[in-house]
Amino acid sequence: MHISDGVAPIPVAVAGALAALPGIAAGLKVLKEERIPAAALVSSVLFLSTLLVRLPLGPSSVHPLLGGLAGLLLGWSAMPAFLISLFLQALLFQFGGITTLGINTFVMGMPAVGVYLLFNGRIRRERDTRKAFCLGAAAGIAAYLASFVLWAGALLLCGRQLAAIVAIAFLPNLVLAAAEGIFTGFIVSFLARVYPAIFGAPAFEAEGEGL
Amino acid sequence: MSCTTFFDGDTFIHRLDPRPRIIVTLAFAAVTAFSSNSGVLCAALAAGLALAVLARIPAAALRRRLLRLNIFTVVLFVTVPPTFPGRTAFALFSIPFSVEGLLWSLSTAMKANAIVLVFAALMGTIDLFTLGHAFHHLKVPVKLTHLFLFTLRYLDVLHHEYVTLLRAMKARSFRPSMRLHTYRSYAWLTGMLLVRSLERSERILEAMKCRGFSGEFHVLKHFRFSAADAAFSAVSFAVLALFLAAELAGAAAVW
Amino acid sequence: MEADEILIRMKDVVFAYDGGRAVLDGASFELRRGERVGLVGHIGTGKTTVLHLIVGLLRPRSGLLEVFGRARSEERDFLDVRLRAGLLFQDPEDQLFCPTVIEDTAFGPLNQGKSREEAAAVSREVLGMLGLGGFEDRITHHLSGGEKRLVSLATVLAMKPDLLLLDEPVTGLDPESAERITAILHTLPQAMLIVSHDESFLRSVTSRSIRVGGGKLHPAVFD
Amino acid sequence: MEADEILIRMKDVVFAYDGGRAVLDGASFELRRGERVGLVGHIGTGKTTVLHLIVGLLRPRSGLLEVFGRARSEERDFLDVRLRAGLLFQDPEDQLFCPTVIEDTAFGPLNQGKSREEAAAVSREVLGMLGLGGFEDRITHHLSGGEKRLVSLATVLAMKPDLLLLDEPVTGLDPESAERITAILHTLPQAMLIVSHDESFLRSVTSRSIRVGGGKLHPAVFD
Repeated sequence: MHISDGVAPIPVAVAGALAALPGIAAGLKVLKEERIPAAALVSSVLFLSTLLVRLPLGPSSVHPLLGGLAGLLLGWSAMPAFLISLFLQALLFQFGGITTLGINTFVMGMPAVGVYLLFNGRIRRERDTRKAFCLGAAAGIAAYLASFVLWAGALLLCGRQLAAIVAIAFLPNLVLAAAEGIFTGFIVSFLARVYPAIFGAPAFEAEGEGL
Repeated sequence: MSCTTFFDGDTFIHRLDPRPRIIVTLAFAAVTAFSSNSGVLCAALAAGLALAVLARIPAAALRRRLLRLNIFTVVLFVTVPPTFPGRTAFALFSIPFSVEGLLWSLSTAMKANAIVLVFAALMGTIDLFTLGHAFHHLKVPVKLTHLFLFTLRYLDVLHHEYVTLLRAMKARSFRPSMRLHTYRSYAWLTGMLLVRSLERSERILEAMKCRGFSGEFHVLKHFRFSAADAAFSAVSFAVLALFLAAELAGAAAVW
Repeated sequence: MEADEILIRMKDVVFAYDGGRAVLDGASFELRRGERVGLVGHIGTGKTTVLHLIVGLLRPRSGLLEVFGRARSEERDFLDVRLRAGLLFQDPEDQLFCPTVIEDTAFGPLNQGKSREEAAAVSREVLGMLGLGGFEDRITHHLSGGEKRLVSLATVLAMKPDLLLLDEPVTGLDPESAERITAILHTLPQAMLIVSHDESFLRSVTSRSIRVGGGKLHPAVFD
Repeated sequence: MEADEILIRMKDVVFAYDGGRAVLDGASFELRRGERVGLVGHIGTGKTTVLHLIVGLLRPRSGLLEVFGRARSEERDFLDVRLRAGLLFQDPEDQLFCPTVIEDTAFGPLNQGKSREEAAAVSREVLGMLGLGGFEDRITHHLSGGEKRLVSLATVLAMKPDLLLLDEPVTGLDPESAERITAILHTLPQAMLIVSHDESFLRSVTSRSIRVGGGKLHPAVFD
């Protein structure tokens, strides 16, 4: 769910960057120096997983996006983490683009932060595997759908003529959201069982109340 | 396979200071994205191709990247012209394709390809760690630079862990199929890597503390802005100024 | 199956990692049903490589590889090998990825097409056999090094393999765990190919040894 | 400093990981200036724990810990210990976290308050001493296993420590790299505490060894 170079006219690209900037700044502000290695390693794994895991779906397979998981694990730091991973994707694999880096960071990062604000308190206390799965799945689906809405909105801002793409993408993305939810749910229930402290994004908050 | 490969080489582009290369890439992307003039777009595409050739980017790698990008372009050509208002160029299965829509798709495709070419030629030829250092010298916030450098530093280490675990799964007859078992197995694999990476990050922090870490990061690498860099920057900005002038002057003469 | 059926036949196998020089350069050996063979040699000589070649995690550049009586060269040839040959990795951390012990032991059987109940039953049986009864719901990640090694072995045995490929099964273990594993290996009926640099362990468990060195495989003589 | 100054004194130290049983349970030993002591014991007995206690990465439940002649118990007591005691981690990947070799070796000296020039100079000096001249701008994660271990050692030596704490410095290395590190250790003047399970290596480098087992530290006798 990226917007490529060339599609976004300059005003939209600039608006996207400006929209992403406060979130990125907030994410960096709450990230303490000594937590940088932890944030970096977690985002490395997320990056690798979105790149390498192919979830079989019908005759094809899909890559997970892991926005919801990024939010649960990284909190506000998901914004700079997505900025970096989208930059790497653009540089190494031509997914997304350089002029659209701001928009894409906003599209992927803000839902992650939203999920963090909505679910983090609950996930930290959740020890029941089944409920952890449901919370994870809800977080995964919510972030996925929110990213889809933001993506569609950004695309329509780029030009009305892109509405057909949004229309075509709508149904498949509902299915993809479900796959994303199941995958995220399993990861979250794994973590809740094996290493619940990981949802301390406490790790990535400043002392006291993050923001 | 390494996740942090780049287009290594020893052309004059590789020898340029990374900082002007980054700035020129960004400026080029901005100007190209702004352009709608057919002449400018053709020139931009030509410039991108020329730089890619000068940087000796392997043809196979370049083809792969352009192919990936242009799958999206094909989607544009199929979806945009039928819904774009304007004169009908032709009809396919009685769906009218508008001239304006085709031209818009074409110009978008040209912009995207030109930007990708320049991006690959100027920035794809910088080792990623050097790129991180260059960001530091371009005043990118220190925490962001170090987040970037740490992410890169452990990408291959974690990739190796991923491949090893997946291989062990394969040795136990794991074959992906559309079952919950597959989703669950991949999820556990990812979960395991997350747990281990967090534990590793704690050991890294311990190692940092043992060497007296007190919250400050240092960057030791420095670059020299040479005469060649000045020449490259001057020529690049002159060309971009020309693009802008042509765009502003000939805005009416689109296609 | 015949008693002296040849389970593994390697002939003039050449293998090199990408861009590196040949690790194996004309390696040949055979392993028959019921045999227990040690694989010795210095670090980096290709002992682990031999095990990975047998189950097709690596592919030879040239040479013949027959496993379970059939030549194997492509991925699909090895699918069936992996159902019947159990590979124990050197580092349990490379092998264990499920939340709990029973989920890890059931992973192989589930891949073999067993139902959840069957997979759970065979897991319990193997865990009991290894003295790990009661470990079913333990979080694998929190086990000690020795326990992880035993669980790794259980995940392999749960697939009821005809052939065991063991990579340093007792290295780094405390003597108690090492003895326990040695005793268990003595009771298992499978043919085994065991990589180890612990000669007294190999002498106790295997009937002969092969030395890997200079890209070749030779009968080994212990001092 | 006196010649027989006691660098480390541990007395009746008890340590347990959160919620686990005691790893060390009344452990005592001393290490004097100029001594080179080996630390042996099976996996999971607490060898690494001893090293981590000394630099304060872990804290004892009870008992006395004196390092460099002063009792240490709180985080700020250990800041000074860490600047003077060089801990070599078991996995070089954990220790080499900077992009390039020289940034890694200069990290410690910079934190000690040296200027960039001084830090670069001492880095170059140490790299040269370890035969790593010309490695300054190499990307650390592209190095071979042996080179990574050597660079890890360089990052520790660049801080000019009075005491070296080495965790399995030659494990997993090819014989050549292991010999190179052994030779280097012979030339270093510092007192050392070396965890290893390689007895011949320890015999060559250290003057005596301590065995960790049952939560205690005993003089070790090799067979």
